This record gives sequence, C-alpha cells and structure tokens, in this order.
Amino acid sequence: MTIAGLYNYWIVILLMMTGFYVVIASGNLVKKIIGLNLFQASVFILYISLGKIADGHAPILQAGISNYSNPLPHVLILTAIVVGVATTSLGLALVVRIREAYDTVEEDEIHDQDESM
Amino acid sequence: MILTIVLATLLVGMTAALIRAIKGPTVYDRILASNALGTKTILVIVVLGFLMGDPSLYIDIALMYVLIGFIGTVAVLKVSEFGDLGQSRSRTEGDQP
Amino acid sequence: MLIEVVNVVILALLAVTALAAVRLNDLFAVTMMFGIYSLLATIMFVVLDAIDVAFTEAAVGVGISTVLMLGTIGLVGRRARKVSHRPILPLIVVIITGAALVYGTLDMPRFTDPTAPVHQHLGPYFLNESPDQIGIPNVVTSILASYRGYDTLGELAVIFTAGIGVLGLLGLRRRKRPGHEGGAR
Amino acid sequence: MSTAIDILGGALLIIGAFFVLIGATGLLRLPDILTRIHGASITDTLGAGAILLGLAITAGWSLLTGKLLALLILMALLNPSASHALARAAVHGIRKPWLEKEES
Amino acid sequence: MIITQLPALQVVIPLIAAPLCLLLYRPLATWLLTVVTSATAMLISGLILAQVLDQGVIDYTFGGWAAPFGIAYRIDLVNAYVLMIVSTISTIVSVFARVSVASEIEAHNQGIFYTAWLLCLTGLLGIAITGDAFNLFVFLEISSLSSYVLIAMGNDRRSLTAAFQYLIMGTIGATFILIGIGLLYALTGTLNMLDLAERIPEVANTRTARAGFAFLTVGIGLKIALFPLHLWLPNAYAYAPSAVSAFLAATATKVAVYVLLRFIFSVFGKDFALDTMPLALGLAILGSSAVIFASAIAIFQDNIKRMLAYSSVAQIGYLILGVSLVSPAGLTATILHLFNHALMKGALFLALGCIAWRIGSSRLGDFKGLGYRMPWTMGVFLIGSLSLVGIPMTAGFISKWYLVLAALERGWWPVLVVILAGSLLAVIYVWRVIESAYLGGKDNEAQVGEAPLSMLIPAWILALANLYFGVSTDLSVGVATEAATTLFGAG
Amino acid sequence: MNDNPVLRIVAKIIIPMILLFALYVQFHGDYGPGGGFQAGVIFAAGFILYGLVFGTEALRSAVPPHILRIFIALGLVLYAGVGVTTLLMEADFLAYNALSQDPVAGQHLGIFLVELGVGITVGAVMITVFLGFAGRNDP
Amino acid sequence: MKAPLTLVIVLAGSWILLSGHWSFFLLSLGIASVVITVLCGIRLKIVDTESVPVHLLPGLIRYTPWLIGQIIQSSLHVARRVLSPKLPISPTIIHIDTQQTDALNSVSYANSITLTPGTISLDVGKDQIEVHALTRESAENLKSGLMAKKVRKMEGVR
Repeated sequence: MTIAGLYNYWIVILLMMTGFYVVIASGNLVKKIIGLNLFQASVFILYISLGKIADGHAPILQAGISNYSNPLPHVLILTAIVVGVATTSLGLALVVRIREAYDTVEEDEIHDQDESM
Repeated sequence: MILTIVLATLLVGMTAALIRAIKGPTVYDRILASNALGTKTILVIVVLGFLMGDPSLYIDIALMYVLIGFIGTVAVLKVSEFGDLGQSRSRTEGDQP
Repeated sequence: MLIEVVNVVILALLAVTALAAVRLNDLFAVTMMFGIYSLLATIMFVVLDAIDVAFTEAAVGVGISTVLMLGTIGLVGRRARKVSHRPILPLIVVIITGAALVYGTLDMPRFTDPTAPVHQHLGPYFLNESPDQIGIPNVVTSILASYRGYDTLGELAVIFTAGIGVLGLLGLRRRKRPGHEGGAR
Repeated sequence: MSTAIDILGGALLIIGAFFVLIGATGLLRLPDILTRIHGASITDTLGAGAILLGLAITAGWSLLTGKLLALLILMALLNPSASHALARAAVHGIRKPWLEKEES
Repeated sequence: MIITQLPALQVVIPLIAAPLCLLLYRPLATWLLTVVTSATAMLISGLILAQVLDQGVIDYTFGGWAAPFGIAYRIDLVNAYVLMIVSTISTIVSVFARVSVASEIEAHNQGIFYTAWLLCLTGLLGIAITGDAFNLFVFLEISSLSSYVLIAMGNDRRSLTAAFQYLIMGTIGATFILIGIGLLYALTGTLNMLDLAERIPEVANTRTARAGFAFLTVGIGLKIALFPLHLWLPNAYAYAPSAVSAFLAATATKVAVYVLLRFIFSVFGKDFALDTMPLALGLAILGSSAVIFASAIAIFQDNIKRMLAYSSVAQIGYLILGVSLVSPAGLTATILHLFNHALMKGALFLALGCIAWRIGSSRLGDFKGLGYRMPWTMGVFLIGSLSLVGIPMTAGFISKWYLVLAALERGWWPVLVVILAGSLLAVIYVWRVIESAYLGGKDNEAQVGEAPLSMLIPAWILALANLYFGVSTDLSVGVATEAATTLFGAG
Repeated sequence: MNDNPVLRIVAKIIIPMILLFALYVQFHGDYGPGGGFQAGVIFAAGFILYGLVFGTEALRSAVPPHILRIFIALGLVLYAGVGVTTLLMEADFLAYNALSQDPVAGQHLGIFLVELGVGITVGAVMITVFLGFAGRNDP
Repeated sequence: MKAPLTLVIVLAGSWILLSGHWSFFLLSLGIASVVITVLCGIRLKIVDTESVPVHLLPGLIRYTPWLIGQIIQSSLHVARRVLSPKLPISPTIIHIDTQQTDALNSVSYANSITLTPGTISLDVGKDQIEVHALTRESAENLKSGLMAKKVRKMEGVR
C-alpha cells in the first residue's frame, strides 16, 4: 500500500522534473517557455491528486451522493492555471520582441551579441 | 462492462496516436495524430462520465473540446501553411502603401 | 480499481509525451507534444474528479497556449538548435530537486486516502456549509467566487497584467516594418 | 423492450470500439500522411459515431441524449473540415505523396 | 467605519486605480492618478501603522468568512512596517517618474507603464499584508508579472532579455513556492498562515514538512536574489527604465525578504526552521558569500546601474546574515536594514535616473566631471554612497552597527570580518564613481545642467532621509526592535 | 484561409455556436463545470477562429484596440466594484451577503456579477493577446 | 433580414438544449445570450444564408440515412484493406466535377466526401474538387457521381 499510494506522486514528480529540465537545459527561448508550461501543468496534477478521495465524485452537489473529492485544490489550481497562461503569454511576447531585436532566439547567440557590443 | 472495454480500446487508440505523434515523420503526421488524440479524448471523457455515474457534467467538457480542438487545428495548419497566424492568403500581395 | 488503471495508463502516456518533448528539436513538434500533454492532463483531471480544472485546462491548453506558441513559432522560426554538449549542471539540479520531492512524498498522506488532513480540515466545511451559505450546487464555484473570492480578484489582476503587458510589448496597431522576415518556412 | 435497447446500445458500442481499433491500426500501418488521414477518419466517423449513438441509446431519453447528439453533429461537421484542411495543407507541404498512379 | 476597512483599501485602491489608469491612457493623467494613488496608499499604510502601534494586531476577513475558510489578513507590526516602506517609496519615485519616463518611454506606452506600475504596487502591498499562503502566491505573481512588463520597457534591447531571464527564474521560483505550499497543504489541510503555524508543530518531524520548507526557501530565495540565485537581478535592474530600477531595487527584494521572515518565524517557527533544518549555518554562508562576491563583482562593472545592482545583491547578503543569527538583535538589524537599504538604494537609483536623463548614459566613463556639471544630483549620489558604505551619521551605518552588535552578541567573529570586508569593497566601488565625478578633471566647457526639480526633489527627500535616519534613530530602530520582537516572540 | 470555402462556411456556422456556448458556460457555472474564466476563453476562441479564417485585419476592424482596452478594464472594475459596493454597505470587502436582504440571494447576485467581470476581462485579454501575436507580421 | 431571425431561432433552440433550466432568471439570461451572440455575429459580418443553412434541412434529413449507409459501406471496405496483412491499397488523386450550384453545396459535397472513409477532398475549386482516394474502388465509386447528385438534390427540395 505504501508504494502503491505513492506511485502516483512519483510519476508526477518525473513529469515535473522533465519540464524543469527543459526549462533550464534548453537554449531556445520558446522551448524554455514550453518547458515552463510542462513543469507547471505537472505541479497542477500533483495538487489535484491531493484532493482525490477514494470513490469520490466531482464536487458538484447532487442528491444521494455524499462522497465528494476535495474542491479546494481545484480552486487553487484554477487560479494557478490562469497565472500560468498569463506568464506564458507575456513570456512569448518577450520572445517575439527578442527575436526582432536580436534576430535569434538561441540563448548563447544572444549572449554573444551582447558581449560583442 | 461494455463501457470498460470501450474505454480500454480508446486508450489503445490513444497510445497508437501518441506513437504516431512521436514518430512523425512530417509535421502533418503529428497534427493528424494530435487530432486523432483529440477525438479520442472527447470519447474518453464521455465514457468516463458514464462510468463515474454522472455523464451530464462531463459532456460539457466534450462539447467544448470539439469546438476548441477545431480552432487548434486551424491554427496549426495556418502556421504550417503560411508561417503566421495573421495573414490571409488573399491579401499577401495587396495594399502596400 | 478501473480508475486506478486508467490513471496509471494516462500517467505513462504523459511521461512518454514529456520525454518526447525533451528530445525533439523541431519547435513545431514540441508544441504538438505540449498540446497532447495538455489533452492527457485534461483526462487526468477528469479521472481525479476535477472537472472544473479539466474544463479550464482543455480550453487553455488547446485554445490559448498552443495557439500562442504556434503564433510565436510562426514569428521566430521553428528550428531549435541542438544542444551541442550534454548539459551536466541542469541534470544535477533536476536530479537533486526530484530527489528532494520524492523524499518529501515519503511522509505524505497516501493517494486517495480519506483520512488525509486535506479531507479532514477545510474541504468538509466547504462541502457541508456551501449549500446553506451560498446555495449553489457547484462547490468549486462557490469557493472560487465567494470563500476565496479575493484570490480570484488577484487572479483577474494577473490576467489583466498579462493583457496590458502584451499591449505594451507588441501593441495592436498595424506596424510597418522594413524588410524583416520571420516565418516558419 | 429495455433489453432490446440495451443490446442495440451495447452492439453499437462494441462496433465503435472495433472501428477505433481499426483506426489506430491504420494510423500506424499506412505508408504516408494522406493515407493515414483515411485511417484516422474511420475513428472519427464510424468509431465516434457508433460510440456516441450507443451511449445516447443506453442513456435513455433526456437532455443528455440531446447533448450527445449535438456532440455527434458537431463532430460530423468539424472533423471532416479539419481533415480536409489538413489533407490540403499536407498535399502542398510534403514532397511527393505516396500514389499508385496519377490522373487528371 | 472607514477605519475598519483600511486593510482592504490598502490593496484595493491601487488595484482599482490600475484599470482606471488603462482607461485614461493619456500620459499626464495616468501619471497623476499613479501619484495620487500611491500617496493614498501611503496615507493608509501610515494609518495602519499607527493603529497597529496603538492597538496591536489588526484582523480583517474577506467576504465575511472567518479565518481558515476565507482569506484573512492579520496585520502585525512587521506587515505595517513593510507596507509603509513600499507605499512611501512608490510615492516618492512616482513623483520622480514623470520626466524620467517621458524621456525614456514612447508616449503611447506611458499609459501602460503607469498601469503596470500600479499593479506592481498592488502586488507588493498584497504580499506584504496578506495572511494566507496561497493569496501570497497570487499577489507575488501580480507583482512579478508587472515588473517583467516594467523592466521590458527599458530602451535598451537588453532590457528584453533581462526581463525574459527574470521571467524564467521568477516563474521557477513561484512554482517552487507553489510546490512548497502544496506540500504543506497536503500535511495540514490549510492555507491560512496562522492556522498553518498552529498545525505545523504536530507534523514538524515529517520528511514532507522538511521538503516543503526547502522548496519554499529556494523559491523565495530566487525572488530575493539570494546569492547563487541572483543571476536575474543585475541585468534586470541595469536595463530597466530608471524609475523602475529605483522602485524595484528599493521594494521588490525587500518584500521578498519579508516573505522569508514571515515563513521562517511566523509559519514554521524559528525552532523548526533554524534548528531542525541546518538553515542558520546555510544562510550565514550564503549571506557572507553574497556580501563578498557580489561586492567584488561590483568593482569591475563599467555600467554604474549594474554596479548598484550587484551592490544590491551584496546588501541582500547583510539582510540574510541578520536572519541567520537567530536572535532578536539580528532580526532587528535585518528589519532595520530593510528600511535603510530602501532609502539608500532609492536615493542612488534616483540620482542615476537624473544623470541618465541629462547625459543619457550610466557608463563610468561618462561620469567625468559630473560633480561640477550636476552638483545637486551628485550630492544625492554622494550621500547615498556614504550610506551604502556605512559611514557614521548615515542610515547605512545604523543598520550595520546593529548587525555587528548582534554578531558580537552571538560571538560570531567571522561575520564581523565579512561586514568589514564588505564595507571595504563598497568603498572601492563607490570611490571609482566619486573619483571620476569629482577628480576626473573638470571639463571647463561643460555647463552646469541640472535635472529638473521634479526629479531632484524626490531624490533629495530620500538623501535627506538617509541623513535623518542616520542621526535620529528613535523611530526606525524603535519600530524595528518592536517588529523583531513580534516576529521572534511568535515562533 | 479565406479562399478555402470549406473553412469559411464551417467557421461561419460554428462561430455563433461557440459564442453561445461560451455564454452558456458563463451563466451555468453554478450548476456544472465552468465559470467566468472558461467562458472568457471560449468566447475569445470564437473570435480567434474568425481571425484565423478571415484574417487578422478583419478581426481588428471588428474589435478595434480601444474597445478591447475598455473591456479589459471594465471586467476588473466590475469585480472590484462589487467589493467596493459591499464596503459601502458596511460589510467586509466582497461580503456578498450584504447585497440583498436574503444572504443566499446576495451570494447569488455577488457570484453572478463577479463571474461576469472575470468573463469580460478574460475574453478581452485573450483577444488582445491573439491580435498582438497575429498582427505582428502584417505587411 | 431573414438570416438573423433564423439564427435567433437556431440559437434559442441550442440554448434550451444546453441549459435545461427553466427558471425565469436563466431564461432571461438565455435571451440576453442569444441577442449578444447575434449582435456579435452581425458585427463580424458572418450572418447570412451560408451561416444558417436551414433551407438545407429537409433535404438533409433525406440525405443523411443514405450518407450513413455509404459511410458504413466504405468503412468496411477500408477496414478490410487496413487489416489485411498485405495492405492492398492503391492511393489515387482524382479531379471530379462538383456539379453544385453554390459554395454552400460544394462544401456539403466536399465534407460528405471527406466524411466517407476512403476519400478526402483536397481542394475545393469553383467547379472541380480534387480528391484523394485510398483505393481505386473508392475513387471509381465517387466518379459514378451518385453522391454529387444526392447532394444537389438536397438543395432542390427547397
């Protein structure tokens, strides 16, 4: 039970770390943003996993059902998703501007251009 | 029981589509695969709704998915065809100042 | 039981998708992978009873995030340069972070355990009191808009910030730019 | 009566599942993008159609049935349009489609 | 009636002003709105501070829902103190911003600039006041996103990359904070800080609590720009518009430090945070290295704005050193330095803003003879520098003095050495500027050309504040001591 | 893609459906999944489809920037305005109970208005963001 | 003026289908929603006969069963080919005359072609449709022109 009960979290952690790796290891700015999205989406799954209850139902109250999953994580993640979208759109807007200013979206090439100035 | 079988086949179908999405080889294969995944996602959500006992809550998600998924596909194709979200082909030469 | 199986399958598919996204260098393909990831995450949320979240993720993942990424790729070009050397440092950072998280989960309440503190403290209050205090069936909405309505105001301010940020950075006027080619082709 | 409906619904579901599998096979086996679109469209039309219809029949007559049918209609309208747009883009985008013969 | 609603108004007034600002859109009108709003916020935070000093903790609930169920504010002296810093700096700098922004940002973007400014103010105030862990995350994101926008509006293309880098690191930090809050939530089932504080001791001995704490610390560390995580800060401050550099340097990291204090002392309790976890030693090492390395790097900077940014990283080291001492005296020094550093960095960046307005550059080479061409501006710079170094009779001296006392009290001699070395390095990097400005040879052809009064007056207010709080310490030290006692007692 | 009759006609048929569905989601957040944010996104998605099929210029002339700006601000003002109204009614910020004699009715009204605010701002922001990206490469 | 009215009716029907609540409040919201949608549609200039093709409805009812039959038939055809180990397919691109009177009908025809497994429309021109067929049989079947005739009839019953 111990392992089975945690197995879920561990895969989610693997997902999180994959996203995190994309953010910090790739030099392409667009890919970084995509990685950030993967990272955040996995954190969302972690949160939602916390709220799941065995044999639970979606927290929309109905007659005759008493076992609902916890709605609070859902609310938190709704907010977090919105924050994530906001960050993504802002980040991508920055990428577009960077590309116009530097003509590249590779981190090291941008760095080289700044150094050579 | 039947629903379980349907769900299982849908998951198999999703796996196949995912393999196609990863293998490619062209962009269009990936678009096709994600499209197929989208269709199967809609079905999975509906079937899950029936399995979990309250389909009417889940069907709204499926309905929205059909609508939004179409927009996603159009956007993908537009970018792959024109390289841009904005342009419409009929205007490419016109109205230069 | 069935749900657990579906859960595991979807998680496995998610893992495959994420790993594929790491490996690919065609940004277009990476974006498609992200779209698929978001599809699968939606199913995951449905399985975990979070239908409001699934709804949002579906709308956002396909309708907004993917479209924006595609728009960006259209403007900046779709080839990401291959990382020439194996980045060791990021790998170490990621492994340490992951190890810390795994370590942290060891004492976590088990998945779907009804005796977890999460299911004891605030959750039951909302589920029990919401019908009388708010009077609408969807408890998520009643928390979102009333109990934690102030958070939602903050959330709206965040999206507002993103809106003015894009207005400020990209602008909406038609711009005339001298010979600058950006495109996927 | 109700058993007849159940059997019909069950049969439709099984047929749908079967065509979903065929679509998956087609998606994997067929040689190039245009042919694969054919494979996938089986899932889109007959697979999805049969499953949704089967569910609508088993669900009994309610608002839900209407929504399932609406879903079906939307899919019948949008999926072919998406497939068409995809095929059109693909035929321009790839170098040479895998054809047996060409006529015009 | 209005008095009981002050805590809500503190955040909501700038929040409502932001969309109004977008509707007004005209540069002058939006600027006026920003100044008025900031001043109102300052007034409110003054009233709140007075009320807290007078009656103790203020509780406020949103939506009428009691504490752990709804979102609640619980304003003690520390909150009120940080609120005061943020709103005051915003008011002063926004007065300054008018001319500076007009010269640096295109007219059609100025409305958006001020809107983002108000949002940033909203976010910072919201972080400083809230008593709910998740609400803190939300407001953290408001302030972060708006500061990305503000930074990206700089007129150098490097401001874009700086903003992007900040966005990536800031979002990673925020996500870490989110993970930390999630782990705590899994353990306790609550998000309210007071409720968390009551429930954490029961579960303090779990691995999850430790991991949660670690993630929170690293996440907040990224936002603070704690030494090895500081990489975003120098570019962000160096290439942002002048007014933004001044505003953010004086407030953003301060608020993040406040968050660290709040989590360490109020939520986890000092026993858990500093004894169970080896945080004290870790923070001491990080703080010391920040002081030494960042000061050393600052010496080699050619861009003065960048130099000051590195100096900020070093100053954050002092703040962290104070925390790592785990004593009321150390905490007093940290809280005092929050305020004093805001004053000195504000003054220095405003002076740089004046210079940038006049000569359009912040390179060391262009500072030649500036002491004669812009005597008033360089006066501000001189006072700020003295304060930064920690010369007696300036605010900077006071906080360093208290830090030294706290270190001696614990018998941590190495810290003393670090502080002295840091000050010495500060002398070196500041001296380069002073030397160039005053001794670099007087250019006889250059005319005296000062910045306009609307820029000079705010700069001089901050400069004089540096002197005032260097002499008359009753107010600042008194409040800081009491705040430190509040925090320390709570744990 | 205006020259593709399939997409043009399908878009014409489907856009009103998308908009109506968005409004349905907006107003039925109490009973099922959905609410202001989702509705805003879907509503914007309808306009995004229009922009994709008929060109950004057409979308821009249908929803000019100054109108978008007004709507972006309007939603946030509406949300915060509800809070200020409750303040003026001598209740806490966002305490909807004060909006009506009957607390539950007050909650209903408050939630309705607040979700409407969310929907307006989110929809306008999403259209703005799309226009920002799509209009970038116009000739 | 006919198109907006038809749209209103269609949308009102959709609202009732979606909502399922009959309270006064939600019904008035429904009316408001329909009005907003129609106004948006007019603003976007998409409300015309093409957007609400209700005049096709009677024909569509007769046409659909035939189309479903076609779909099943060709599904089985394609399924056999896909499952067969040798994969006996013969992809072809052909051009066929649309024989339709207006764009709307061409689109119905093109979509019917795509909807039927084994054939996809590639390009819809003024009077020709380019079609990709999976097998020669599918292509021949389409060339017989039966479907074109059926689609044309759909409009004819108006």
